[in-house]
Amino acid sequence: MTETFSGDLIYIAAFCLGGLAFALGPFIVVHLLMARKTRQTANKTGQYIECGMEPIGDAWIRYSAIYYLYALVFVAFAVDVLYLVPVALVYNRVFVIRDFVELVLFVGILSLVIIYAWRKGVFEWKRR
Amino acid sequence: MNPTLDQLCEQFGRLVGTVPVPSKPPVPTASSSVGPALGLPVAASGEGRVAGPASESGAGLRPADQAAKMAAHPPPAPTGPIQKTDHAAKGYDLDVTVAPTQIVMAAEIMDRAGFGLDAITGVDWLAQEQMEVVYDYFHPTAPGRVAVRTRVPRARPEVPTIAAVFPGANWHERETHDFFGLVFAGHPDLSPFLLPEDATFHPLRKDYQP
Amino acid sequence: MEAALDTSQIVKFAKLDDLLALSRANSLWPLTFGLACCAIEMMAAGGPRFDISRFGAEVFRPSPRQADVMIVAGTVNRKMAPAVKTLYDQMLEPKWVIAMGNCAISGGPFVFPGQYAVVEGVDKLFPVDVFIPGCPPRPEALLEGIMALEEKLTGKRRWPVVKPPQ
Amino acid sequence: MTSPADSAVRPGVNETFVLNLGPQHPAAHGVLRVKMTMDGEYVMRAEPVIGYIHRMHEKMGENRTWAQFLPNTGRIDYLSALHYNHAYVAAVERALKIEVPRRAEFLRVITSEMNRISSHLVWWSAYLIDLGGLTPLLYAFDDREKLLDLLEAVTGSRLTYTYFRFGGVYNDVDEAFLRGTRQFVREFRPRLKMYRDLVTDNIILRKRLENIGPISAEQCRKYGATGPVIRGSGVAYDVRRAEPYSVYPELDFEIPTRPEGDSMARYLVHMAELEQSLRIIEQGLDRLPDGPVLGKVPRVLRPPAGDYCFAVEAARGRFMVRLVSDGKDIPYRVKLRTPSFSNLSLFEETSRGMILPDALALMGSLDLVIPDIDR
Repeated sequence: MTETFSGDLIYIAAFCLGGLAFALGPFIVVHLLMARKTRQTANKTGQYIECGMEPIGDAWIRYSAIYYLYALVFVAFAVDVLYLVPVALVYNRVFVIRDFVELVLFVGILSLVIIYAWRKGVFEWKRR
Repeated sequence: MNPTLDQLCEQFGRLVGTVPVPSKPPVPTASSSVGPALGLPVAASGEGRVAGPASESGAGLRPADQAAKMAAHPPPAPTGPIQKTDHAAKGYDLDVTVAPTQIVMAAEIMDRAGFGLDAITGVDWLAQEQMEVVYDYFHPTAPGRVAVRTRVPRARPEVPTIAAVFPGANWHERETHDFFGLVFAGHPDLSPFLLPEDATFHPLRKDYQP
Repeated sequence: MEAALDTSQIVKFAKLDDLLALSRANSLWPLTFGLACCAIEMMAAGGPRFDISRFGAEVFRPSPRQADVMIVAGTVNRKMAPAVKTLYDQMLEPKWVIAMGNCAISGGPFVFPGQYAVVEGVDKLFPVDVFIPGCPPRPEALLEGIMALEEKLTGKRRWPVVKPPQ
Repeated sequence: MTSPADSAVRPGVNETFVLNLGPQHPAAHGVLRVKMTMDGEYVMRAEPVIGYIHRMHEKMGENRTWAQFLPNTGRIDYLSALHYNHAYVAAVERALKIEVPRRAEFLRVITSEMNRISSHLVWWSAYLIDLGGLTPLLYAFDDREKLLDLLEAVTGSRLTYTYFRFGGVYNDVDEAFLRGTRQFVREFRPRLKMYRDLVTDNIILRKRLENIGPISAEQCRKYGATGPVIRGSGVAYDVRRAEPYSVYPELDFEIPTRPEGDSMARYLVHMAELEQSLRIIEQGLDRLPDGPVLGKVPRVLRPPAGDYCFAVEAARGRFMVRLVSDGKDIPYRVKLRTPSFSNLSLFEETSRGMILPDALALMGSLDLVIPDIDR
């Protein structure tokens, strides 16, 4: 029992390491390959707006909540797709009408987000 | 609403008639040379740049009454404040010289007649110690091009703004101020326009040293 | 035992830098920095006939953060100079500059005694790698400029240089 | 970091912020900077700041002889360089009363209209890139290259032409140019139909442009906006008809106008002008007379003292040159009245209250060339 148990641990460790490597890998590779000497670092990171002009005013201001709502609609559907990926893998192995109904129910409930956002006028960027 | 040149001459005549035009070369008293008594420059057919139909139909477009007055008057000596010029020779039909204070009234006459502002040109006459400002007007639906000009002393180049009558003049005046230092009294914002924000020089003046 | 496999055709050893230089040379992402007439010729180079994508350079990035080469196509004047300098600073290393057109090289037709507005040459603001003369230079000249930049990067020239007939 | 000077901080409502549609921006068509005071996505005040590509054309006019200023005219609005050549050359001819042979006049009209087509094609591709469509550029530039080959064979350059001379044109056209132009006109018409099916009738474009940025005819007159902007608002003002020049009175073509005055109207006016230019080119080719292409011109040009204007219908609108001469061989003052300068001046008033993408759609429909504004 113990070796099967340690076998599973190896699996989990492998996946964690893979995830970590996938996340930190680019930083390491870039650090190795980037050009050492450089010609110009006057105010390289000093300015975040890239149109060549000094930004006017402060960025820390209260702007309308619609930006936030817009982002929420995106997050809702990102999670929605997240759950649909494993379903898609096993969906057509053996077809049972129940799976289809569950799927429609799941997507239907999540599409209520769109109706809510539509009613609240998020898509027309109404000014309040 | 389309004005004929003669109606414009009337209105400018009344306008100019009120205040004798100060500077310009010795101008005969306003009353004598104003109004329709002006001889019409003959739209000489042959002399137009393109022989043949082009200038004929060009003249045909002019108001019919002008064709009627084809009396062979020699073009008047360029002294009167209001002259009708031949479009084929000069590029505009009416040339009016007004005092700097009457610019806004002239602009209102043009606005009522339905003209649009074409350009504001500054000319720096260094030799005569004067600056000339020429306002060009075109009409979107009727033929006729009018040039209203005025002269201001170079020491104190000051002209009232017509941004209230023609909002489009706002930018033209800012640009003329940039190049010549002409102050348009009453202009909302005469800051440098085509020149860098901190520019204090006026490059198109004849005595400009880089 | 079949004959010993001659691996020199299959395996080539190169320094990592050469490999990097080759990959950078073949994917130069230009910064859309069209100022004046040369910008239209730069667009024509991006068009179907001259097809700058044969050199991997058709991805015109508007943001300096994502661009490799800044093609200064047009006149830089004194009011614009600080903005051009800021954009150059914001580009990530390794970066290069192509000065396209006489205006970017030396102020071009707008240099005369008493001129008050044009910066006479972009190399007064930052180092320039390739100069492309012309007013405006033809799109082929821009492609030749990109090939010259590639040669500067990898040391090898992709196509034989076309010699004018003697 | 201070909050923006003119930020309207109303209690309980979001603060406004100032967005720099800076000199370096894909939709700026060059180096136009627009300081947009924004309330969320809505534009409260869009103030264009220009001068980033001011190249002193008018100052150069005052220290070059009359002939040396010719190459400058091709670099003011490089997309319709031949119209600008025409205005300057014809203004000096008007001052010196130089006769231009009829064949040269016809060549001027034919090449100018070809230049108008190439300018509208660049406008069309740049405008659709602003709206998000990237492929029309490839179609438009494909046709434009054919046009540029023809013009290059005659004028010698692709973009900044200096083809017109005082008294005529630089060199005569040969048989290959005439055959090539007829072939181009024949092949371009079906392409125009394809553009219409692909883009003009596209529902996305309709939704993006219809009743966006309405401009009234009165507003055009007040700001002096001309060209497709005033024709899009229902006024048939075209310098070729209002102040006829060259041989335009002999050619019959309509002035396309649209009553609505929104961005879609300006778009449709542009597309209709392409067809009219094709008609003019065809008529010009049919009636091209024989004869010299350069009239008699005095050795040294000294126009009599005075001021002369000449206006032409450039691709973007009314371009007028006002020359002031004091009898010397160097102009005393050259004033260039460019269409984009006035067309842009009504952007601030029209874009108030629009959302940002619509303001960009409006700016694209004004067909701006920034060196034309800054000169």
